[in-house]
Amino acid sequence: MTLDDKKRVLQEMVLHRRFEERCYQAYIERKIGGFLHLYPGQEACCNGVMEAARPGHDYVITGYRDHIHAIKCGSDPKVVMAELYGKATGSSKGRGGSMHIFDAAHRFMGGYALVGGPFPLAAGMAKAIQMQGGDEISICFLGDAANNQGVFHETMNMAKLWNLPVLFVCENNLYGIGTSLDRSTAVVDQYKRVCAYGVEAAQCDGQDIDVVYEHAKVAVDHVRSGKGPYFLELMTYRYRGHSMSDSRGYRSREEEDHWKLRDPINILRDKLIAAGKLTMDEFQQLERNTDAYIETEVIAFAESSPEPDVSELEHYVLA
Amino acid sequence: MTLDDKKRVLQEMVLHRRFEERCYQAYIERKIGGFLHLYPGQEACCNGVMEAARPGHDYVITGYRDHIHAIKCGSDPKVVMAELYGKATGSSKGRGGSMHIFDAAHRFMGGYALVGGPFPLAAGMAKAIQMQGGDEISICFLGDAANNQGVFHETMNMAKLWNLPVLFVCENNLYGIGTSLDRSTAVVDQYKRVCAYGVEAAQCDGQDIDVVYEHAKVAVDHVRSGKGPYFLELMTYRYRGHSMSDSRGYRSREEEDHWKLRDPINILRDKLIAAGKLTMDEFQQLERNTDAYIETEVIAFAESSPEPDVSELEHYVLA
Amino acid sequence: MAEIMYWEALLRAQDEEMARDPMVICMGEDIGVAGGTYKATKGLFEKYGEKRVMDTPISEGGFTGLGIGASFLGVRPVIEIMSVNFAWLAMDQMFNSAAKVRYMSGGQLSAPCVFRSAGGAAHQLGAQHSARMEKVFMGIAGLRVVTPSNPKQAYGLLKSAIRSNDPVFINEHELMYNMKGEVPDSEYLHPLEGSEIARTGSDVTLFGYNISVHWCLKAAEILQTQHGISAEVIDLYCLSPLDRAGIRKSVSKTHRAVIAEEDEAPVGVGSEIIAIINEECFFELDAAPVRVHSAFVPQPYNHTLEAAAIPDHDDVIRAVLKLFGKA
Amino acid sequence: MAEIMYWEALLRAQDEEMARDPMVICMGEDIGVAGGTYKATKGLFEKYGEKRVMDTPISEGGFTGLGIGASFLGVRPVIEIMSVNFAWLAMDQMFNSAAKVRYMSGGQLSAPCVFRSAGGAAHQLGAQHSARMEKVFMGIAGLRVVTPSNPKQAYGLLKSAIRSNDPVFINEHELMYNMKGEVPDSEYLHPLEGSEIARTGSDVTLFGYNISVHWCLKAAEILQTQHGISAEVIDLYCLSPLDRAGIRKSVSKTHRAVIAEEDEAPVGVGSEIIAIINEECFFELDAAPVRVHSAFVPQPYNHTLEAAAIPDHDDVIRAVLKLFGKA
Ligand SMILES: Cc1ncc(C[n+]2csc(CCOP(=O)(O)OP(=O)(O)O)c2C)c(N)n1
Ligand SMILES: Cc1ncc(C[n+]2csc(CCOP(=O)(O)OP(=O)(O)O)c2C)c(N)n1
Ligand SMILES: [Mg+2]
Ligand SMILES: [Mg+2]
Repeated sequence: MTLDDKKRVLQEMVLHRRFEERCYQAYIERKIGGFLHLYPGQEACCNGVMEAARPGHDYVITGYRDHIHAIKCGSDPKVVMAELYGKATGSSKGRGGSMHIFDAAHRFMGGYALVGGPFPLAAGMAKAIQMQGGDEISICFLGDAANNQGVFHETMNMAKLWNLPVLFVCENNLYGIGTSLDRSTAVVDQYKRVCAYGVEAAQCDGQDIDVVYEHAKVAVDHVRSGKGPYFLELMTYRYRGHSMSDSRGYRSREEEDHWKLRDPINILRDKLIAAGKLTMDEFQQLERNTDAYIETEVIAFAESSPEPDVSELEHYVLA
Repeated sequence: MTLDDKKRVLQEMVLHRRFEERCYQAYIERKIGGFLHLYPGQEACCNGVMEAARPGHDYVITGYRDHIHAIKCGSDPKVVMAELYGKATGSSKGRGGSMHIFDAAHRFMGGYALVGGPFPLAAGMAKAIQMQGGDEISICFLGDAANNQGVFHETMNMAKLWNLPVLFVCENNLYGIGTSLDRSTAVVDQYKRVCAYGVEAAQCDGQDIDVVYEHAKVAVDHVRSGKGPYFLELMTYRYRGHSMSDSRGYRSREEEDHWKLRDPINILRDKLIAAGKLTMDEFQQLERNTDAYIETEVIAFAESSPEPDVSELEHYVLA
Repeated sequence: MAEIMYWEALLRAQDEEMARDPMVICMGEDIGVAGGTYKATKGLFEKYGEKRVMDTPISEGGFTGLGIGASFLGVRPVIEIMSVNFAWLAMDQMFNSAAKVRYMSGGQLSAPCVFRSAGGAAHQLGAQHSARMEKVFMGIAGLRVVTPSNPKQAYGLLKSAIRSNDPVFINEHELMYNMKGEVPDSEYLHPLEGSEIARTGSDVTLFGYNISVHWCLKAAEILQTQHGISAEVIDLYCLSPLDRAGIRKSVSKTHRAVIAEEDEAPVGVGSEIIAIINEECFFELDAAPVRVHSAFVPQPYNHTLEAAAIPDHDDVIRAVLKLFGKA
Repeated sequence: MAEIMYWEALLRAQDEEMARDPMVICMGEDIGVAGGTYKATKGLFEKYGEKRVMDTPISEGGFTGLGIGASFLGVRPVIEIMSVNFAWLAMDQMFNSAAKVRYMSGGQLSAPCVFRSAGGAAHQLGAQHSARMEKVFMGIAGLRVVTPSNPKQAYGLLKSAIRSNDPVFINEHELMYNMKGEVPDSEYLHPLEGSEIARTGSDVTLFGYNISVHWCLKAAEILQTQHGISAEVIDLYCLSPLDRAGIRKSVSKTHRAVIAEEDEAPVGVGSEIIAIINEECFFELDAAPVRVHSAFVPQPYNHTLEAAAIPDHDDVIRAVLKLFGKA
């Protein structure tokens, strides 16, 4: 990534952070309902990987923690927020909600709420790509605890067996809800688990976007060049609870503080400042601008958008 | 195993072989219905492992290819055959059939028809043993292709995580019905797949009972001494088709002939003859006696037993 | 009798049974250290330790099967499936192993385990987290299905389920864990079969279970006070086997029936009850029994759409009024 | 019109569709090199190669999900679940992914895939291999369910299912693959919705689907010749959405109904049809509709017990005679 790229990505990451924090507020105000899973702390994962891939061209799929993945693929934040508000202008016309953002035009193939569900779907998209002969790849972002689902095993085996162009990105934030990895998983290094399938794999820091990008580049090239699936484990941390009802009693404040010292936005910001590409003032201005944009454009759009028409309740069930 | 032990086991294996061949005949005569999966070729697997374990004391569970495992645990061949005939005197009172032999008194916890189903059940029995503090172990015999089920993955992880006293025996006969292992599985050496869970594992020849026994001894000792789960892969071959409707078009006659040269009964027989413990005449006499026993006792019992009472159709549904 | 919450009733039942019988264990995702998503196992980890209060990996098929296997040897696991939506992943084990093992072993083995799960639409959880699935469990021979509508039932049914030698599925509801109700101070075992007359009446029978009992009770109140219609409310806390005699008895008296279910209609509780009414007392009916149920759509996220998809007491009232030619 | 077998009809449909559209593929256990357990894919591996005729590992959840994911991008997979008993393992993907994706994406995505599976009790396959599960599939919004009762339907429904933009579950039957019947020589697409009058009659309507259509036809024949009762037989080849108009029309004419299903009764096809009849034409009924169904037991292995558990045309006849006060 050039310094210009990095500056752009920093702007995006700030948007991603502020967008999620604004969701938090809107949830408290009961503008957003259902389950809400936020991304702060993990921004370098999605951004680092997608910088190495081709957003809007490659197919991306993930779990319920999906707002930022959609936006990174090209979704308009306004449309994503409108979906969280359940509005007719939302990406899923208000039917999906936070856990089910979709944007087929930007090849963001959705957020799914069943842990592990996207594994085989991602492999299936790769199968379609393989049949259709395109140069896209299929990218599946999921958490660490999802790897304990049976479909993880079944999918890894098939992906390797059929040499499918699929990249599995494991955003390892050390917990599945309130259960730490070592209490649910015999081999805690997730990238080691795919030895059972002969799938290429690596593990790296998920907080420094340069590190993520370098590893993702290798992974993406591997997959795109027809060498088959790849499993990339990124070590990261979510700052907030698993979802809104979580009081985080299962982890220590020391642990949380430790990880905040490795904040992905601060790491990138400080590098850009050190490189003379950014000043602290500019950064603070960026944050203010971002907040203003979210308020005046994103939230305003969501607030002012119409509710879906109740007479259309039964639309979109069958073709 | 002493030479006496080996001679006894040879007798058992001949019974196991002839029992299954007689089932084949009974199936053709339509005395046995449903699906019938036979064991010839694989006898050293069950016998070798169970000689190293404690039949009737340790808990055993398996798939649909289950007659011999039941008999080895202590089931009366008569009662097993009666079950295949669907008689009221059968092990499951005629309700189970070939795929569902059970003998709780001998701790043979059943044959199950869903591929992979017994994996977590076996781990669960081990959990019960662990809670109850006994010195039993739980032994799960399944095929190679069963390892592609999601519950394999889920079970291995839990078994290791909770250090359960369970031995997984993989009878690798190279095929799942008509699909060879390399066409369904990315990593064909099955024992290598459990690296993903840190489960202790080994692979060995499954035709020479001495080899099986030596490896099983290590495995059983490991599990019984509280060191956690173990995965033992035995390389073997089934002579007949997967079930009765299988014409074996997916494998070559050369391959079949090659494996018949490594017949587990012949290997043991020849060793005993070489050791002066047996003559060929004695062996042939043993075969004849076995056939006579099967005919006059086992088949006669099954034939003469009564059908279940239709008025009892709804028994055994609830307690 | 103390007033406690539904989740407290479940917790008390589990705690008492664990104290009574060392073979009773709890299993599920986040039930231990975290105390359970709906608090039904709160504090049990500290009290009984990790061997008996097991936080499981996210492996519904695997840990359900593991619990079933343990039950073969006399362990009595209470297996929590965090949300019934995840139960599809465990059904092979629940149905093919637990429900069938007694039959196919000719009575030799049994699987005395309890499956607890939160079903039903909570607020705006969307298509993949709002399923009602009781109808699937009701169709399986060898499995008991109960669904408590109040804390007393929650307490008494869970205790009975733990002591039952059959596998029992307990269908709970995410919106009901904080509901308060009286629970006997002394130990109480609720029968696993039967039904309860939640309110007596003479003009029409309203059948409900779990959350829909409350719609029925509210509807009955309004029907009485505002429309002079006397509705009997039957609480079908046991969905398998259904209480045919109880169903017949009430309909023979009222000659009219409305069945309220949160689930979408096809092949559901409502259709089964209509079939039973037809079989048991067709000629005593003054009108066709009516089902009140959800729209046949995946659950929408938007709150207005969601409310439109799911019935409530108003829909029950409307159905009754229509039955009496008043709407 | 050539007489071909049911499996040949399925094979012809798949072959034609694969030849027509390079995005049509087949997936399943032993469907390729081995040609399929019931031969429905025989020869396709040789003709279309391993990329389009995929032998899968024994990973029902995984390969079903993989097929669904491929369908998001326009591939049209025909996913064979060897026996419907194994479908529990794949339902999370079928229902939570395939059936809901259109709705929860607000119409952006669709899952145009076909699930084929053999349901029903064959001869003595026992408790874990004899399930009828159509009732489970019928309860899922977003999924179409069809069940061919003869080779023509098998051919025409499979072709239509492959071209449908909705996920379609095709419920086949192990005992029917070798049934012979006429199939049009030229291409034929069967409608995915509706029902068929398999025999006209005036005294009673017999509802059947898949194998039970044949019990009904045989019963109708005997009822006519031996008892002078004229039975209409309705073939419900489409189980979701059920043809309410067709059901009403026939019952309005005959005023009596018997529903024959191989499945055990609770929350089944029979109960749903009774509910629909009650809703559609209750006051036109001369008697309560009757369900003919299996005993509520896991399927026993023994042939006598098995026969006692499963209904056949005799049970249909008995039910009709009882309806007419003749038994
Ligand atoms: C099949 C299934 N089981 C359980 C859940 C409940 N659940 C939602 S998220 C979650 C934890 C997932 O953790 P991980 O995969 O590490 O992702 P993270 O939330 O940490 O990003 C669980 C157990 C679910 N949604 N689906
Ligand atoms: C869940 C499930 N899927 C598929 C089947 C059909 N089936 C029965 S046996 C079998 C092959 C199993 O092969 P393997 O595990 O190697 O055991 P083997 O028969 O070779 O001993 C298959 C696919 C089944 N019974 N259950
Ligand atoms: Mg995590
Ligand atoms: Mg095999």
